[in-house]
Amino acid sequence: MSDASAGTGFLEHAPHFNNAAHEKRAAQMGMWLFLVNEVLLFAGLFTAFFMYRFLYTDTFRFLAFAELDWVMGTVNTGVLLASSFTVVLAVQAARAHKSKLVGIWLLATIAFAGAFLVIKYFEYSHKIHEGLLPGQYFSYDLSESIAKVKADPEKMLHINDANINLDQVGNGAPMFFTLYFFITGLHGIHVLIGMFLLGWMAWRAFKGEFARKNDTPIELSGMYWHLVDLIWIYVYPMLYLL
Amino acid sequence: MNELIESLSWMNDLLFMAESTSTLAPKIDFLHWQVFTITMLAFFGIAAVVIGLYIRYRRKEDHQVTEIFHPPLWMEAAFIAVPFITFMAWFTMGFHDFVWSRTPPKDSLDVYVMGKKWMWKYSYPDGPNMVDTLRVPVGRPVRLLITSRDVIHSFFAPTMRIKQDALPGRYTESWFEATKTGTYPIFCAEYCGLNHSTMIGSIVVMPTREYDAWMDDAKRNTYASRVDLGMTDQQATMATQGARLALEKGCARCHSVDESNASLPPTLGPSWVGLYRSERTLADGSKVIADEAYLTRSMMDPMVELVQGFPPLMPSYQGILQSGEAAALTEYIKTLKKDSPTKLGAR
Amino acid sequence: MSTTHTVEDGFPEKHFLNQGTTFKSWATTIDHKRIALMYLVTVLFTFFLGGVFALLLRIELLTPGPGIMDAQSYNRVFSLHGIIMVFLFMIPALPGVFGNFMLPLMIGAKDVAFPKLNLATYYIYVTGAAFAIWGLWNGGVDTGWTFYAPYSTTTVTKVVPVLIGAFIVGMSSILTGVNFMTTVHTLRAPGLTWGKLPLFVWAIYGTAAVQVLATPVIGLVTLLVAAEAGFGFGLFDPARGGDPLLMQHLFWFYSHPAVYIMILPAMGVVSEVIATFSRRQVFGYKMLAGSTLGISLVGFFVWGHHLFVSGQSTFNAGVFGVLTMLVGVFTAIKVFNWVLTLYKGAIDFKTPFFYAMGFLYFIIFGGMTGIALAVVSLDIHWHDTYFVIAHFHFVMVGSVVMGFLAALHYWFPKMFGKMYSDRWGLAAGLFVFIGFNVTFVPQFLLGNMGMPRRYYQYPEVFRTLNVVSTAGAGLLGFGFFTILILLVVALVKGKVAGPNPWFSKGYEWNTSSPPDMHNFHEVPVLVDAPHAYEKVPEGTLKAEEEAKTEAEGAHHHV
Amino acid sequence: MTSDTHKSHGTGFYFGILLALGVLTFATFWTARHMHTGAFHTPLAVIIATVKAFLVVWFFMHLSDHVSSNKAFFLTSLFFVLLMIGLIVGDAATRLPSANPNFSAYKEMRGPW
Repeated sequence: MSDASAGTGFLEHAPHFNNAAHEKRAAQMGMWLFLVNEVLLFAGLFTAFFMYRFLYTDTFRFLAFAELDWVMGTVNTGVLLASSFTVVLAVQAARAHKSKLVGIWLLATIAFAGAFLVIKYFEYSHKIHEGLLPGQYFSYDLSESIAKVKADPEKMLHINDANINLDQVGNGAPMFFTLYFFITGLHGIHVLIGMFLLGWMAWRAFKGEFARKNDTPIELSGMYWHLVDLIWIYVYPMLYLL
Repeated sequence: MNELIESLSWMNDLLFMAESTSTLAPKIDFLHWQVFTITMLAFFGIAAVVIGLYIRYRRKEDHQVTEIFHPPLWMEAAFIAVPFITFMAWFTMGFHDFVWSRTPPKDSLDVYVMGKKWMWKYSYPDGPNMVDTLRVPVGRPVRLLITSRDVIHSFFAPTMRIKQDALPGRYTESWFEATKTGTYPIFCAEYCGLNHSTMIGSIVVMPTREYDAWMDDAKRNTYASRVDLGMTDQQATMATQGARLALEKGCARCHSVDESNASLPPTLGPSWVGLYRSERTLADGSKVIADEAYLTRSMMDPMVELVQGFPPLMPSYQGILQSGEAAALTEYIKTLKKDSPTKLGAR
Repeated sequence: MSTTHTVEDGFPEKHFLNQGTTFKSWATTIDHKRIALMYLVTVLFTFFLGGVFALLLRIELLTPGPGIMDAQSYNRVFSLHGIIMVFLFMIPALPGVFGNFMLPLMIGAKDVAFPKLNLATYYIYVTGAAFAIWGLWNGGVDTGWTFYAPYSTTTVTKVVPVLIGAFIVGMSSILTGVNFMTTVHTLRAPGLTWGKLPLFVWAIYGTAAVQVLATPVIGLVTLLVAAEAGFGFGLFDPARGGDPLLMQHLFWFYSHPAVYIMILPAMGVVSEVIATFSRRQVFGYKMLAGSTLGISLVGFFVWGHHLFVSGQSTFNAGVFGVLTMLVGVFTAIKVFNWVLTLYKGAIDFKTPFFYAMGFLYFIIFGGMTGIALAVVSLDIHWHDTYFVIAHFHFVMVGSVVMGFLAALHYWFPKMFGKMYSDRWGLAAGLFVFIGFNVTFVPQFLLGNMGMPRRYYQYPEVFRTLNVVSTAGAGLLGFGFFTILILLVVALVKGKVAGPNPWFSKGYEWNTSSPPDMHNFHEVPVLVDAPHAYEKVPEGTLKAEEEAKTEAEGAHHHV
Repeated sequence: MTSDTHKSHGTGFYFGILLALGVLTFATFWTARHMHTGAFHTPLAVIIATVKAFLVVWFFMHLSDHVSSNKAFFLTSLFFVLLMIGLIVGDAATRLPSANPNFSAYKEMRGPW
């Protein structure tokens, strides 16, 4: 065992690694590979979305415009971006071995995540209330919604500009909400997992664990959280804007 | 070429191939023989090399030191090129035949096929409905429009070398031209539940005259044993069913079905007479052939492919027409030809 | 392990098997070798289970009409056979057992990159397997292992627990892939560059990449189908505007590359075995390593060849048809290189070598029939017939199980330090080989005749060939049973193998058999390429070293 | 881990990235809803999302500091995402029209064959 390049040798590491830097490199790589798998997991759903969007173009575009709340979607995007920022600061604090600070930034992140879920809750309950539900549970009268849009010249401006054929709207509407709930639901589960992960890290941080030890756990959970943000960056325009 | 295939037909017996009874079968068999022969040659070649090398280079001592041998470049290139060229040649031939097998000739006889747990139902546009037994004339291309009522089935006629999955709620196509009279099996090749293995039908290939006689007979007499297809009345052929539907659902209010009577005012929608397979110019200037798919789409989504010069008035019949009814209407439209005014459903 | 063997015999006093013999020392071990053995026991059990169901199927098919079971049971049994063999045996078998055991030894590492995760993947796998088997026991499923919608979403059988089991097993597979890829990247011993990696390591690396990239998609599909079956969201339901073909696309996006999860490690094993037993570096190392990566990459582009007659577009059929040919080209490259490795070699025809040659036979026929199936027009006739069954059993049972057996016989002395009887090994191998051919060659012919797969009853014309096939299955089962007895006998009273019974220059033979708990007593420095048996031009320093190691090797001569 | 192994960017830098992300989010929204870009707004939204994703991956996730294999892994995953979406949606676009849901707003599009 050739031991340790200077400067990092004092850190603990598992016996099958040469030194802590070596171990950290492996951990980062493992995490990236895990994230690759997460990307492919969502890609399956994205494929389904694009396939049905291709088949039911007008419906999907109309529903994205008229039935999804762009305000909530945009606010949620902002919330997630901000949470990503606080995680970065936590990682930075961990690198500086300021364990308490790590905990504080992580708590901030969890608060943002909570806000995200609360907004999501309002969005969901509104959809459920209206009957904008997946598959067989869909019970919403689209003709009313179409009439409302037709009556609003400003909205018609967008409809015409986006070339949405209102006569075609209707077929495949339950499918849009199937996909809406699957994509946001799977994403929401990831948010929840992320919250637990960050909560655990925060607990460790307040115990002062990151004052001495290396910052790998924080960095890896941070990467996981960024992935949650990354997925949302695509989900947001896909569902709310296109 | 045909003589060559004929003279090699013993290969089929060697390979236990099903009898070959369609125009597609010799194409597939011929390629199969080539693939088989080359595979066997390759295998015996490789086996001979392996055995030869084993005899020549057996180990003499436990720690024997061997000679260095670097592969020459041509050899590496050959390892890539030979299989690549062979496989691509096979693919090209195969894909050529595949496209051919996917392109039904224009004059083919249409039969609607529906898979249902666990039986096959056939519906002749201007004739009877049949269960399990499909009757076709020899020497005439038959196009199958295949659908399913419940889960995925697969229409498989081994002697015709055709197979096509039946998807619920939509139509897929296949076609064949029988070359021999006789009775041949039909299997379901896609697992569909409990009695999947008994979902067996048969194709009866008849001489043309016999077939015509049978068809005339079938048109005249309604079969007592006729079973509800879920597409039509028990008593009606698809076209007469379509004619009735055209009146019931109000199609004929806007679409002319009879142009022989010049005293009638022009209709709101395009005339149905001579519509089938004609080229339509759409509102956006593009052109489309009015085939089954187009007609069905126009019933369900009339505004998407609106014909030039007509007002956007027609409502969607989505949910109003069952899929079988749409097929019946389509068949009715197909009977309306310019030169021969139909007796059916005149206003 | 009996302790009568002495260090002088070449049997180490302390090794990973006797460092702690309590149940807890096994259940909580993070040693890759022990985890590998736990995998070995588990996959042998699932293989046995799947094999029993296969025999039941073959017995049922002896007669054209109903035999020992009714149609519903038959449908469940073939689903059981498929699900157990694919998800619980084939996918974890080679990476889980031999990947785990050999990968660190071959790259001169003390363990895999994440030992705790490694143990976790084993338990996740066991949990998933338990879930699936529980579901299969409690009513079972009758969908086949492919779970095609809308049949799987409307069947009355309980698909949900089985799907969740498959999802969990998939997670285990992903994490194994993550672990192995990281291991290869970060834990190679000093001197071991990418250009010198043993081909088995390349194969495991290619496999791991497929596991990471493809498995999440099957995870998603199982979840979606389960949700669909449970709640009717209509994602694949044509009545609600869904597209059943989408399910097939997503399913095969995983399940075709999954074939390469199974076959690539077997190819790696064969590369090692052929090199050792002909005392040559594999011919065309770069081509073999390159074609491994080529297969794992191109393996992703070919899934559509399962959908040629399903209603997929003709255009897509063409694209997938061409791309499928490329897999054939890569496989052909491998076959040529393996064969030419024998050239100017020093061939020793031992049991592992027999299995490697058996593998070659099966991959030639399995591969060539695969190419034939990918020729689009031929697939019209063969799709979903017994021809396909025979083809993928040639590849998945013939090749993969031959690879598995080659690995088992090749590394058995390394894993347990004991040697089995080579004569009995060859005899058992012959049983398996002949039994396999008698089972599956008639199935090619049945496919030619047009017998569709998953048939409970069949027309009388198919009878003779089915009877032959069943007889072969009996012989095959007998062969496997012989191997089991052979190896158990060897385990109990086999001779001491010594560290390097095959006089191999593969890296894993550098340590004692069975290996030490920490694999190596000191960090190995790997200068020569693995399997460097060849004469080196005279006068170089390397040649002298070579001679020295030769002399040392002679010490271990049994 | 001491700072010498990492390029340390500082809070200000990260805040800058956050601002850029916010601006880009607004840009997606604006181009999609108010700029009347017509058919172009779909690719535009994808491009903007990709730029945002790049910022997050490269700076927030520190991919820029990581070994090149990590970069390769991530790029590979994106390649496979495109492959999957492309070939599957491509199938829907080129298959026999009647093999698609017959009430989809789907116009006949034929492939080269």
